[in-house]
Amino acid sequence: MPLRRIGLGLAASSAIFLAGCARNAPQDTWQPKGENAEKINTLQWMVFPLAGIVGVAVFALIAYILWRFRDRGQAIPHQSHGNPAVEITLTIIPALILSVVGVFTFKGIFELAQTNDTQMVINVTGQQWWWEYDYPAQVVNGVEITQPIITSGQLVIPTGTKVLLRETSRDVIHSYWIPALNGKKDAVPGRINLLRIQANKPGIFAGQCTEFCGLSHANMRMEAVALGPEDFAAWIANQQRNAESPAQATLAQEGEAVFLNQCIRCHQVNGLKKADGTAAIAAPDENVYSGAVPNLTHLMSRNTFAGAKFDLLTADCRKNVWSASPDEFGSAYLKGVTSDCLNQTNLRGWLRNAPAMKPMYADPTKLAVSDGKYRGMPNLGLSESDIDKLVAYLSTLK
Amino acid sequence: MAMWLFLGSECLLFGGLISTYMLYRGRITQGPRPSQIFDIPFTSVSSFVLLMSSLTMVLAVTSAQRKDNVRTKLWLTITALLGATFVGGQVYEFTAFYNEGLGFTTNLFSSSFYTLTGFHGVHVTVGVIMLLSLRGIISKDKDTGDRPEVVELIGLYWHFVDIVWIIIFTLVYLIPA
Amino acid sequence: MAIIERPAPTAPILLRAPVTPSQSMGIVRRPVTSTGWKSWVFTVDHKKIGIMYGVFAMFFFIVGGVEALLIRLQLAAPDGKILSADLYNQMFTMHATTMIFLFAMPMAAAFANYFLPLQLGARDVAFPRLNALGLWLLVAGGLILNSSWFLGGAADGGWFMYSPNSGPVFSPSNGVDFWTLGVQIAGFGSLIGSINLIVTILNMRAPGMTLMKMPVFCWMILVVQFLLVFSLPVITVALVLLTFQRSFGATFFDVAQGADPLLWQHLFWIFGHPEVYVLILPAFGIISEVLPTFSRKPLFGYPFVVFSGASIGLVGFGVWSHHMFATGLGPISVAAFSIATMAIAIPTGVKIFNWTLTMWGGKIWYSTAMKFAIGLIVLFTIGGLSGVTHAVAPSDTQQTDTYYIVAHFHYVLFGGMVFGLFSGFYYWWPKVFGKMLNEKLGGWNFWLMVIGMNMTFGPMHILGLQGQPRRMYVWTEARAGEGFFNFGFWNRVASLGSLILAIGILLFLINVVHTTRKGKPAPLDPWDARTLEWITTSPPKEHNFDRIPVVHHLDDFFHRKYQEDATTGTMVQIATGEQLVRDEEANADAHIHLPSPSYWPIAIAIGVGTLGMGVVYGVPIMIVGVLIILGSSFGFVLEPSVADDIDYDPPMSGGQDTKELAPLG
Amino acid sequence: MNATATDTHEQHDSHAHGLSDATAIKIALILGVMTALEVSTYFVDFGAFFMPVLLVLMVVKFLTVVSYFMHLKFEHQMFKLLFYTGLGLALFVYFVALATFKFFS
Repeated sequence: MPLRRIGLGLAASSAIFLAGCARNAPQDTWQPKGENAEKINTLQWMVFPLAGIVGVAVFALIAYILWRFRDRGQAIPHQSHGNPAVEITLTIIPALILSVVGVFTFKGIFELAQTNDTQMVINVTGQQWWWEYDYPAQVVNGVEITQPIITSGQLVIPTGTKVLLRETSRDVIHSYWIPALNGKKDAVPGRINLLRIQANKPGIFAGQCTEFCGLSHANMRMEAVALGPEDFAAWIANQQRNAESPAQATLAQEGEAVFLNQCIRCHQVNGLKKADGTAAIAAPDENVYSGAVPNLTHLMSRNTFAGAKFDLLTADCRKNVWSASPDEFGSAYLKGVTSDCLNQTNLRGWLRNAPAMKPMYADPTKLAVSDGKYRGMPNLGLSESDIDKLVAYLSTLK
Repeated sequence: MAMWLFLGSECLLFGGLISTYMLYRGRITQGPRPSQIFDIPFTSVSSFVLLMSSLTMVLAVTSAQRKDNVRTKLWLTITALLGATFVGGQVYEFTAFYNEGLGFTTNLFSSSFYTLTGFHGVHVTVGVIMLLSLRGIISKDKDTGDRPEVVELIGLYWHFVDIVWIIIFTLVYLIPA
Repeated sequence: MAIIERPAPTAPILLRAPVTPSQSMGIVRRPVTSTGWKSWVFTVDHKKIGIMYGVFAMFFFIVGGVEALLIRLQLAAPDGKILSADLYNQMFTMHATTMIFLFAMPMAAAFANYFLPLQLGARDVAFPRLNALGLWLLVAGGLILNSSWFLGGAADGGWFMYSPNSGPVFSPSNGVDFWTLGVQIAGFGSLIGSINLIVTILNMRAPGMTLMKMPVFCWMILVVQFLLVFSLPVITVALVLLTFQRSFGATFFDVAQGADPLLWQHLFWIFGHPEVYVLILPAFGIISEVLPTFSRKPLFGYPFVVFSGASIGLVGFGVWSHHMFATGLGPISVAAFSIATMAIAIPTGVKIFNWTLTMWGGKIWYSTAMKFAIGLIVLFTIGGLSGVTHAVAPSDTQQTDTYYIVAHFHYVLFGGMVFGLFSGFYYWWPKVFGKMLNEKLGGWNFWLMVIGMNMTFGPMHILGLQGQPRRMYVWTEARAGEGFFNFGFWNRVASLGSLILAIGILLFLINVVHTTRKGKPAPLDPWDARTLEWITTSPPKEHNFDRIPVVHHLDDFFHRKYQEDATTGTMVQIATGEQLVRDEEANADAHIHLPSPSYWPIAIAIGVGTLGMGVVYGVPIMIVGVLIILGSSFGFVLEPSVADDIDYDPPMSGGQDTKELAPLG
Repeated sequence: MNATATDTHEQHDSHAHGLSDATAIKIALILGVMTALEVSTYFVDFGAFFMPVLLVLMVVKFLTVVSYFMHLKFEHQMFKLLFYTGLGLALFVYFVALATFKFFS
């Protein structure tokens, strides 16, 4: 029995250490890719081995006792009630260890809370069950953002830049977590919480909402994408562009009509005009409880949709992006979703019946509690030909 | 002993309600503000009534300790009446506030105000019921036995309700949001 | 009243009935049945109440266990299809709620009710009818909580029920209503029970038993009851706010009105963290009895164990915000709570060292109870150490809400609490039922539980550090990673482990059935035990002790059996436990009076349950509930209290210790 | 509170130096005056002293009722421990909780 215990203990602790070496684990907490996560990692590397060593020592002692003092027919032992000196020693030793840990923790907490040298600000808003990113007008590394950029699902940041996320929520509490860049911070409605991230090299980093936020909590994902300075400038330039109408007499143009008929009620596409030439403005606040839905102007510049749950890219194309080396990553990502890479199954399935793909409160018969508003995309009952047209239109939103 | 423990526990209950109120009292998006509706002279009178009921309760306890059934019953009745007056005042006050547009669901201030004072009111009401029941028991039963102690226990509860009001009166009514 | 006849009233009668002496409200006689279901439903005997707590808790242990198995089945493979998202959310909410409120707390209450008076050398608890009331309120709460499964869906907000996700819009079914009411009512039951137990411990110890000669189990129960008395009102406030919000339209968590969702979190965790110690300390108490018994040595450093228990309790009120490190409290709060959290590791460490050193120099008997106790030390240590890793707040922001936390608290609660309780089952089964649980089956039971438990929860450390978040009804290949540490393999291991664990627990149930049907009668002192509960028959007579023991030592029973040989310094047996019990029987007290059964506790509980259902189903039902409560409270108060001149309690210095003044708490 | 050995003993004590009716009335008068003083803050401007005066009066009234009317002052240590633990914990946890909401700044 004792040997087994030690074995287990060792296995567990070594397993914990080895966790740092996992391959292609997108949410591994031991593979920091930026300054903040590295600071946390340093603390982890202090406290985990320490805990492991203490654990092994305690288990070794227990194992020895269990073997040494088993009943071998010895007499009933002396009824000793303890030894204060031993007690006090055994109180002070852990207290000392912990106070050392405490000092480093203290330092770490305040270092990680530092925001005064921030170089870029992004507003991050959670709602059931996706993230919206809003880039206020500012100058980042010499690149000017002239009008606010609104995007969703994938957060794009420049490398080597201290980015401050100002988090809040439009409905329940969510939590923003990109393990490679920093620990998590809750997005609390009515509050603005600050989280600083920084990425050393270009790449894509996975994350997931980590505060239970209702029905589709498991389907609320996100990614952070870090681009080098030039690629980031290119991305900014593209995002500030309005969408252009598709060419006349194409399937995509018919798709635009379907979009204006259906999707515009909630989804905004910047630059989209109604048939009479006036700007088409979405009114998500009238139809959706949280009052916001993803802006689709540059849908195909992102490679996931619906809370980053579904890929817009086919498996092969996705792999090309995710496994690109830091040098090649920027160009791979900026390609966006090309027609040969578009994951038709996901996008069509979603347009056909969204609630079947992702659980949402989007049943039109059960809206009484939420002021008659949806909490997710309902089944629009589109015909297959409408779906064909819409896919063609959406593919133009680069 | 059980009563003291219970009261210790009640400290955390009212502490929570008072904290909720303190946190939320200024958060008014619609409806009247406290300063517009509080009638301090009126509430002062009912606070005074409740304070004096503590005195009559003490007198009931000492009478009971002297095994003076007549006085005990008298003071218990008066205490219960004073308590009922207080509750009546509170009902009047709630009605007045409601008529001035401060419903339970109006805003955070109103929800936490009614919950806090309502909880206190329920405590007073329970106290009144206990006092009257005790008075009834004394009338029907001649044996005095450990009656002083029962009176004293209910007295402890009664005083506790009073001290909670001392805090509520100051923090809720006198110190403006 | 079974064995002992009601005493002839002797003066002075205290609080005598105002009506006829044998009836309350002029209509109902006190029940006197001593057999059949009535003897259980109306009982005020702490032992019967304890057993009922145990049966209730065991039932819900199985319910919660089945919920856990469904969860593991769902997560065994990516994109599980066994449960829908909605059902999964209900499942994990109810798994936690059931295990905490309907298994762990009642099971601890079962042990406390049954053994506290026996270890203290008392004939019953201080307020026997309140004791019954506590039990029935808990049953009412449990029924309301679980009735939601059949009435439109259970609560789906997690056991932490964070606002605003628990609000009427985001959780439209009645599940959360049933949840708040059920927890509230069960909470009232616990509050009443804890006041009762504190008074019992402080007032009803056998002559000579000073607080520092009291068994550690009693000490830990005392600390737990204090934690409950002072933390339950806080959750009461939170639940009241939520109920008012959901049922009466209050605005407490309405962010549009300016409400702060963190208010709920503070109130919840001010309760919730002491609650963690409420769950674990009874198990600490149990193994602090088991380890000395089977090491044949007193507990090492008794005062240190006691004071560390008390300080865990006290500091436990100052660390609640470590559940909220990621909520944006600001660095100062985070730092303060981080340090306080590390501080609480110190007394916990002291306990582990003391248990370990209790075995040092002992003569260890590897009974099943002892194996579970050792299992607790080892598994709890793993859980404790992983706890230290997230006392480091920055590190916690990577780990919180991942499976690493799930692993941590299951090592603490399953490896700690459940193993402690099982240790208690095997240790005290002969005391309660007079039959020995089969040791061979017990061995299988233990090893399967150890293997199953480590296979289930061990891999969760890895899963969490690999970034698998909690409370997700599916996990996905896209985030699973590759190689040795990918989610797939370890999730399968965990699910397989949960099956092994379930088989282990099934073996316990089989053992119980087997023992009940074919078990051999237990000797009076099967373990050569140390404390007072063994100085009476097994199962104990209704009045517990024939003669109230007079205590001279810590572990008095042991010292009545053994004396130190002055020359050799070894312990020499001078009497067997059997002889001591027979000796007590021969010198039984005359005129032992016990409290009579009562209808009113269960009647009040029914009233409270009705009131609770009324909150969901409308005011008329509430009124019925209030009327039942009022009526039965009067019945309760006015009941002819046979119990008042009792001597079922050993006065510390003479006098009437334990009359009930029920309506006053 | 049930008659424990200790508190039957204490009760004799509290009879001895407990509260006579006259003292009780005097204390009630003092409490009444303090209440009047509190209410007067509503009519008279106390300036900077407003808050401290009210808070001090509140605490004094609270302790007076607890110590004398509830005669905790004359009770057994254990009772004081039970009640003041509850009170102290309540103050501690709620002050800290409100502090995290930046209530005091």
